[in-house]
Amino acid sequence: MPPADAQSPGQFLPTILLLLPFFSALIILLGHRALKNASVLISVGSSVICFLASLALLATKGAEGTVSILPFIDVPGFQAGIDAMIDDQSRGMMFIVTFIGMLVHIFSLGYMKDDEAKPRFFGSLSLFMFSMTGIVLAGNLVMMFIYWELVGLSSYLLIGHWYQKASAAEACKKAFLTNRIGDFGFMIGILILFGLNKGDLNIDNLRDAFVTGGPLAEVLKNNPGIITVAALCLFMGAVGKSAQFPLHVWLPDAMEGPTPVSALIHAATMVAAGVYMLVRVSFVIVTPLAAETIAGIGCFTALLAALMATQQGDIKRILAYSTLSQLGYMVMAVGAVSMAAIDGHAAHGAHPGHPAMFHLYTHAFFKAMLFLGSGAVIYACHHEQDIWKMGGLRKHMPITFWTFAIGTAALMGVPPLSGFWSKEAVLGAAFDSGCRVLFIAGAATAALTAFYMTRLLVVAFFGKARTESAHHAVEVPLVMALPLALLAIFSIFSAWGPFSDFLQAMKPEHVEGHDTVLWTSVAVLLIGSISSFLLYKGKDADPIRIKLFANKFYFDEIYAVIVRECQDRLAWFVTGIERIFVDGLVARLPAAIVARIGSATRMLQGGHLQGYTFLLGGGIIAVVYLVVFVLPRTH
Amino acid sequence: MSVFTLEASLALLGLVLLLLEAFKPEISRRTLGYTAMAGTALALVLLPLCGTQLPEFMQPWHQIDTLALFYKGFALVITLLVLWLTLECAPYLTRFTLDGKLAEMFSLPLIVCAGMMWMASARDLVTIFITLELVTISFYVLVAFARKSALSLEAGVKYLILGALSTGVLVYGIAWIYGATGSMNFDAIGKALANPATSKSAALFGAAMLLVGLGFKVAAAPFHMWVPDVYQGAPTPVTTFLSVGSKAAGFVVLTRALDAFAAPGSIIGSEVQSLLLVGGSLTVLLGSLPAIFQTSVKRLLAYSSISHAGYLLLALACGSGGRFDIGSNGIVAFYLATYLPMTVLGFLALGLMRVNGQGEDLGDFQGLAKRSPLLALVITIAFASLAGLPLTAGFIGKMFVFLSLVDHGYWGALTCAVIAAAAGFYYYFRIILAMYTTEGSEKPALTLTPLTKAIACGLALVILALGVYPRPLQKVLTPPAAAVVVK
Amino acid sequence: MITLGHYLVVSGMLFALGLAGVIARRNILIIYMCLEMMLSAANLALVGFSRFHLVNGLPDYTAQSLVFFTITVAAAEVAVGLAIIVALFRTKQSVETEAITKLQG
Amino acid sequence: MSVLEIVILLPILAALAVLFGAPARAASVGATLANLVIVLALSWQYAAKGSTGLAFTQAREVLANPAISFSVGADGVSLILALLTAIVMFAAVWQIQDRPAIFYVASLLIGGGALGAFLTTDVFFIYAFHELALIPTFLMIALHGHAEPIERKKVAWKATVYLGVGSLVLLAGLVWLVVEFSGGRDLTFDLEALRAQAKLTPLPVEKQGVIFFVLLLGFGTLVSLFPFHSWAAPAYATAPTPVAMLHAGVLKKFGLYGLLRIALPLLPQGANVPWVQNALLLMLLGNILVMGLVTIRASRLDDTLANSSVMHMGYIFLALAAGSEIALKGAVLLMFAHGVSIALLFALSGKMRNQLGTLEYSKLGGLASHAPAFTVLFAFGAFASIGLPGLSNFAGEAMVFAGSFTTFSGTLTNLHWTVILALWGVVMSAVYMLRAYRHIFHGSATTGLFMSDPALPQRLPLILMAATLLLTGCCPWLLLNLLKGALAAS
Amino acid sequence: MPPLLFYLLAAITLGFGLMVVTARNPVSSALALASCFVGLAALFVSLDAYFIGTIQILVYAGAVMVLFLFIIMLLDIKAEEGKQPNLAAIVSGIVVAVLLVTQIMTVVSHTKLAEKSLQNTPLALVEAASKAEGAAKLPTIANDLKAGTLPDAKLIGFTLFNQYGFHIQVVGLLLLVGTVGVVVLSKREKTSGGAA
Repeated sequence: MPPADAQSPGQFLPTILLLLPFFSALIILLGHRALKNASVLISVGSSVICFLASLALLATKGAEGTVSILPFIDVPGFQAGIDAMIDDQSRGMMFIVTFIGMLVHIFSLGYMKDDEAKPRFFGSLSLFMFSMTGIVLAGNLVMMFIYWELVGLSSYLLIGHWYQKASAAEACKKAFLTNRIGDFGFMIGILILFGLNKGDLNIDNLRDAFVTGGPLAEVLKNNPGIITVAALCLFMGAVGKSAQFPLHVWLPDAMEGPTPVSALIHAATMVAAGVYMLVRVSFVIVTPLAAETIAGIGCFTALLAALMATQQGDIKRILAYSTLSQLGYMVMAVGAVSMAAIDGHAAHGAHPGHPAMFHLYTHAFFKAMLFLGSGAVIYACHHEQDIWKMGGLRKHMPITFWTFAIGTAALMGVPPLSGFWSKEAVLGAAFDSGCRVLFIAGAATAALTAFYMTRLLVVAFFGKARTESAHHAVEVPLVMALPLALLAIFSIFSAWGPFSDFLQAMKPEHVEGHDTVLWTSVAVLLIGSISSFLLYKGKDADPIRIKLFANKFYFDEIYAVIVRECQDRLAWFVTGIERIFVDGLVARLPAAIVARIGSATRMLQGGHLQGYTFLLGGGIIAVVYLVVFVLPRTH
Repeated sequence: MSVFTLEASLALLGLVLLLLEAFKPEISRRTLGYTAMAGTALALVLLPLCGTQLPEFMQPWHQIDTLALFYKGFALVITLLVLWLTLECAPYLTRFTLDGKLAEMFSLPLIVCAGMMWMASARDLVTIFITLELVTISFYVLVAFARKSALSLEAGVKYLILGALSTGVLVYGIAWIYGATGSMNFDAIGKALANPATSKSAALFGAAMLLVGLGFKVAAAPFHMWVPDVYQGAPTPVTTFLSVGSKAAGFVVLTRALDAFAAPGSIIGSEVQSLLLVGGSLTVLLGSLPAIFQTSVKRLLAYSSISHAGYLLLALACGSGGRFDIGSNGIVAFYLATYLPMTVLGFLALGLMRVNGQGEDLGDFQGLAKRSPLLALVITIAFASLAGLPLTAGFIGKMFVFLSLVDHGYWGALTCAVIAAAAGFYYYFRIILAMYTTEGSEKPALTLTPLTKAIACGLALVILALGVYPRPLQKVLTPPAAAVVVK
Repeated sequence: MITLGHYLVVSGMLFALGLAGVIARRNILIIYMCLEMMLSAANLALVGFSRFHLVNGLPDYTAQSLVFFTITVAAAEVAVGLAIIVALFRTKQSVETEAITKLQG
Repeated sequence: MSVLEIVILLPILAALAVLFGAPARAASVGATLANLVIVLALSWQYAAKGSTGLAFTQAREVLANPAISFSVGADGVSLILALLTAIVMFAAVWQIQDRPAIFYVASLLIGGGALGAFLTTDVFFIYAFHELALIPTFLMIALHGHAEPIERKKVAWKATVYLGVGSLVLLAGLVWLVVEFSGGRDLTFDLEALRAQAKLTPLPVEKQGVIFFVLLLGFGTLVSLFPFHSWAAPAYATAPTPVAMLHAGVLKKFGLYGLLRIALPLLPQGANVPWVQNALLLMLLGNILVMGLVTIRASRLDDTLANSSVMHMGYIFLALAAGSEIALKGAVLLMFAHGVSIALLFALSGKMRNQLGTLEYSKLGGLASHAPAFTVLFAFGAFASIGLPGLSNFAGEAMVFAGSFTTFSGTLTNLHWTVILALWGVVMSAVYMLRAYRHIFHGSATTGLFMSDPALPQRLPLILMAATLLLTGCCPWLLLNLLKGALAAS
Repeated sequence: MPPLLFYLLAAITLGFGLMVVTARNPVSSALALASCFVGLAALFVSLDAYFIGTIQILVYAGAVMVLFLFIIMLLDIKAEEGKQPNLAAIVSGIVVAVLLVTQIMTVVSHTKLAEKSLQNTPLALVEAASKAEGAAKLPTIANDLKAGTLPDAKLIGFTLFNQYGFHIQVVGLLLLVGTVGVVVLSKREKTSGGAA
């Protein structure tokens, strides 16, 4: 652990950031029926304070170190305290989380105005804020895992906010379970590191153990295979949380939750936590196999999700698949950077900047905004989510339209919006990795992104209203419009020099000679958006129908079969075995034997005197035989 | 006053009671019963005060050591309880006896008691034979005493034939032991058996026959088959007496015989120990397993009695080489002391059921907790103790046995004991369960006199006290250190 | 030459004979007689041993005392036994073992 | 008189008082509340003083050779379990409603037995007190269980025979231990003396393995170690609520406690003998994987809870197999956590059964709308039991897993593979718990079954347990502070 | 004693013994038993146990067997005619007996002691008298011994009353118990009237 010198960031701010939302959540969740609307106030208030605190934290720029806040587990050989690791990475992420969190809180004031269970909603939001803060600040992997699970819980609660709806109830369950599968790997990874590093899971110390010839460097030399396994296991956690293939299925379903939730959790922050974690522990990804796998999975997810997004009709789902695709991008960037580092092309790790983190950062603003914008649309259209039942919203909802358009442009990577810079950084990393496939697939994804986003914009906002509800749509109130506007501003400027410097955005220092990348990205943007615009302009129904894409490559169906055929069949089979054989062999058989012997011995007691005398006589013979003729020989 | 006088007086009191009954038939059975009880109680009080010095002529065949004194006290206690039980059961018993009289049921136990007390002191085979026969013949009479009951009579005949058969075997064994060792006295037998010149096969044959004879008395398998039939058929107080008194007497004799046969250095020691081990293992199993399906509680208690005899045999099989100061003889004594209150309580319940016009089957026990909560509680304690649940007396006894077996590494026997104890859980708990079920609670409530309640509670308390704080009894039974050295 | 062994074998055979009778017969009276035979066989063994276990050149009379007691006890036993058998006969009109099989199981 | 003796005797005396006609509820609640306060105070004192060894000791001789004495004493492990007992017993007694006095008596006896087992330091009494709880458990299941009379009697018999046989095997093992460890001297049952002897002259490793295995079978049966588990699920599903709470929550921990307190210190190498360890690993995988799958199949809440309780024991056995200090401390935490969470869940399912008359998933749904407070409480229990951080179980599970990986140095041994498979069990437990939660609370209440939140006084014990879960979940160091000197590798 | 006599007596004893077991009529059995006891008494006498031999005849052959016969007559028990003999019981009886005899013979053959015969272990009456210990101290017995005769009854009496005085009293008690038992068990009830 670095010495706590004058540069130490102090304990006050992290403590506020962590505990305020925690107590806010606790108070609201336990007492929301007594508190009623006061709970909304508590929650929003705490989010505002947190935002201010994170701003103050940004001001401590340059200070690094881990401060411990509270003990958690402290036994010989295993210390894991509640701590806060403060560096550029966490400060920047902290800002994103609290800023978008605050905006979503404010937006929700409007969006959830009429919901009966508003207090519960805000309580869960606070819980989420707490856990997300925790992930960002966590200085050791145990704590990271703890908050990791807790964001899972808050996501579960928020997706299942309208639990009366069967689809919501199923979706929240699915989200939690899929994440659990990822966490299964995450935990194994942590355990392997725990064992290899003699019980020290502090992230700083782990890095030192790799870099400065600690025990892990030793293992890496002798047994690189296990490091690969560790890296991939940690990655599995990210696969779950960041919804990478093959665990991506939960994220689209998670759109069952209220739209602000989708914006905050399932677009901007929580799903990005996987990437954040990967970058945090990227020093573990030091074997080619691990790096290639990560990059490959990310790339595959990006492409796959983009393909699916092209054929969706639900506005939130399109955005969800887009999020998937962008997350794939980020993951690919992590892998690509590591690949490059292993080959010695580029600087390793998160310092001073990382393309994945940079994309995460920009993406958070515009994707949050897109979701909030879609929320505004849905709100305005009386909870209509099908883009084919909208249309012409441009006129009814100008603010929404413009902000949405800015977001779309940022997402597509229109220069000089923030998305352009970060996407270029990612493609650059892919290019640098030396793997052509990554780069080509990345470019293809970019084209598809442009394609489906244009499609969304064209179908929903242009043309004329296709239904009554779209026709009567009106602009949203100020409390909802304000966050949109703020986010739009960030979507444009956040990648720009001084601004991103202040926000510590992890912007990678540009490597020279990326003309290829630059031109490619502009070219695919044009190809995608123009083809889409031409194709969808003025259409009332989808002109192309690709069932495979529309049905998401049948992943849900395949998984359903797997669950049914494997897990349920296995459970049925095992239960049968357990009932019949285990219980039978251990309990029923001995019982039956004893019972049989019992009734057999009862036959000796037949009540016939002659039988008894015979037994007695036989007994005498037996005893004499035993005592006189057998035992003396044995002794 | 010497202990011997006490015993003689007890027998004399029995005779006096007989005479009273014969010549003063108008005397009520209560008077008779209470007189007998008073006499026994008095003897019990006087026992610790008596001197233990013996005249010289008695010393070859009589001894008064700790064990003897303990068993004398034991005999007095069980006799007292049996006498009281007889009074309790009198209303029911008199329906089956000659002219509704019970006088002999009060006087014979006194004589049996004297016999058992003498037996406890016996140190030669002649004395053992005589006292054993005194007890046995008295029991022939007592078992068949309810002669208007076909079952009692049947039990009497079975006991008679098998008992006489075992007597024959016993005498034959005595003959061979005498032939091999040239003496009837245990000390001399022990000395002769320590001499390698003694004929081993003759000694073994004699010991085998003798042990068969004694095994019959204590209900060791495979000589146990009379027990369920006889216990079931005999009047309940007599069954109690048989189950506790006669068994204890058998074990005293066995203890004394084994002290001679299996003393360290004996040429037949290891064979005898092995026989006990095999017999004990067989006995616990043959006592427990058939009991699983018993629906007659009285018969079940008989099987239980067999099973407990098995544990006692296993304790004896561990011999004198154990690690406990109390010694295997002490363990047997301890076990019997714990066995007394629980068995008596069990039979008391049966007796009370009969007196209140109910049967002895499992079904009759249903709902007892409603009909008589106190009785149900004490019986629960008694059966828990029989099953060997900790914090009851029964557990301490069993633990001693288990400890000895493990100490000697007798794993096979330990396995049998564990299986038997497990089966025991089943059949004792079955009765407990029956008592607390709601079915059958509509039957008339049982009436208990205050004395009955007091004695039942007292016995239950003894069970608990011995289970929680057995140290005093252990102290009593631990032979003085000097005696251990002499061994 | 007649040895102690001869006597012991005779006693053993008589004992076994008695035992066989006890097992094989179902008339309780005869069973009882066989039992007496077994006791007598035991007595024969005792007397035999006592004759050959000389104490100061005389037979060992402690063993013979036991024989005396055995005979006495046997007499008492017979008395009680016969009384029980008579009582049984009175209720069952039979002295066969088949009459007493009610207690079982 | 040691204060621990008061703690042990209080519930037993209260049970007797109720039996002889004292006002049942007042006496029981009073006694258990007093106990809770005392145990809390003792734990506080113990932690505050930073004590490590046994505290509050007192011995009374019961037998001389074998030396047995009624000796009480508590270290961190026993205090944590006593705390668990006190909490669950209080909750169990409090939540009894409109039931005959026998419910109070049984609860007090089971609780008192557990307290006795945890707070005595003589092997004899540790064993004895556990058995004390057997009869009330048996009778309560057989007489007041939630099933047809024939069915519930069957269940009671099965449990009793299993437990009986298990405790006999255990007795044999304990006796063996006592005989082996008394050296050439008088036998003693005093745990401290035995430990001293074990340190002085350890047994040969192979023999340790054999004895450990016998003890494992004995204790294991009491803890429903696979494949000796089939008594547990039906028994818990059938048992009356307070009995299920106390048995699954508290009494079952006795076997683990015994292994922790008796088997491991006396036979430090026992669990490491390869065949013993492999057997244990196989059995505990049976607990986790087989029972996990069986739990997934369950179609009633009580079945789910009962089977899950069997499954969760696997993790604690894992700690025993690992044997490292971290894992063992984690096991203690997990015992506490599981005890509270399963007791809470059984209490809730009992209330549901009372109000709705059924626990079949197919007939339930949407309860969250009618009974929000109830739902929150249930969520506490359910999420605790699937190891969600912030609730009690997580820290324990994490420590168990971590403790099993302290020996990891690059190659995965059987132990490590087992851990990995056990981690999959964590996923499975999420599957069945969320399935249960989904069926009962989510969705819409279209089936016409209606349930309301319990009245506030009735909620009190439930809130107490939920708060305990939260508090110890967020601050596991509260409990770990008690364990400072305990379970260190010898 | 000539071996022939021994064999004759043994044959009488065992032969009548066999008859006891096999006779169908209880009366025959009882009579055979009496005869068997007479043979046995003779064997006793051949072992220098005159007193025992005498009471064997007096008590057993005389009193006990008469009691048996009396009861048989009283109860009017018929022979087991018409009834199928229990074959299994008979076979098992024979098997047990044969095995037991085999065992006893093996044991006897293994016992050194059994090789003693009346010839090689004669009584040493005169020496016993000269040692003048125990019973031989008494003048009457000593005189008999010196005269070369065995004062059998006297010696038994001496042993009994010197050593087993207590036992004799116990046996007396036992006989009393027997008597009481007989009364209790076979007395007719007053209500039903009549004598037994």
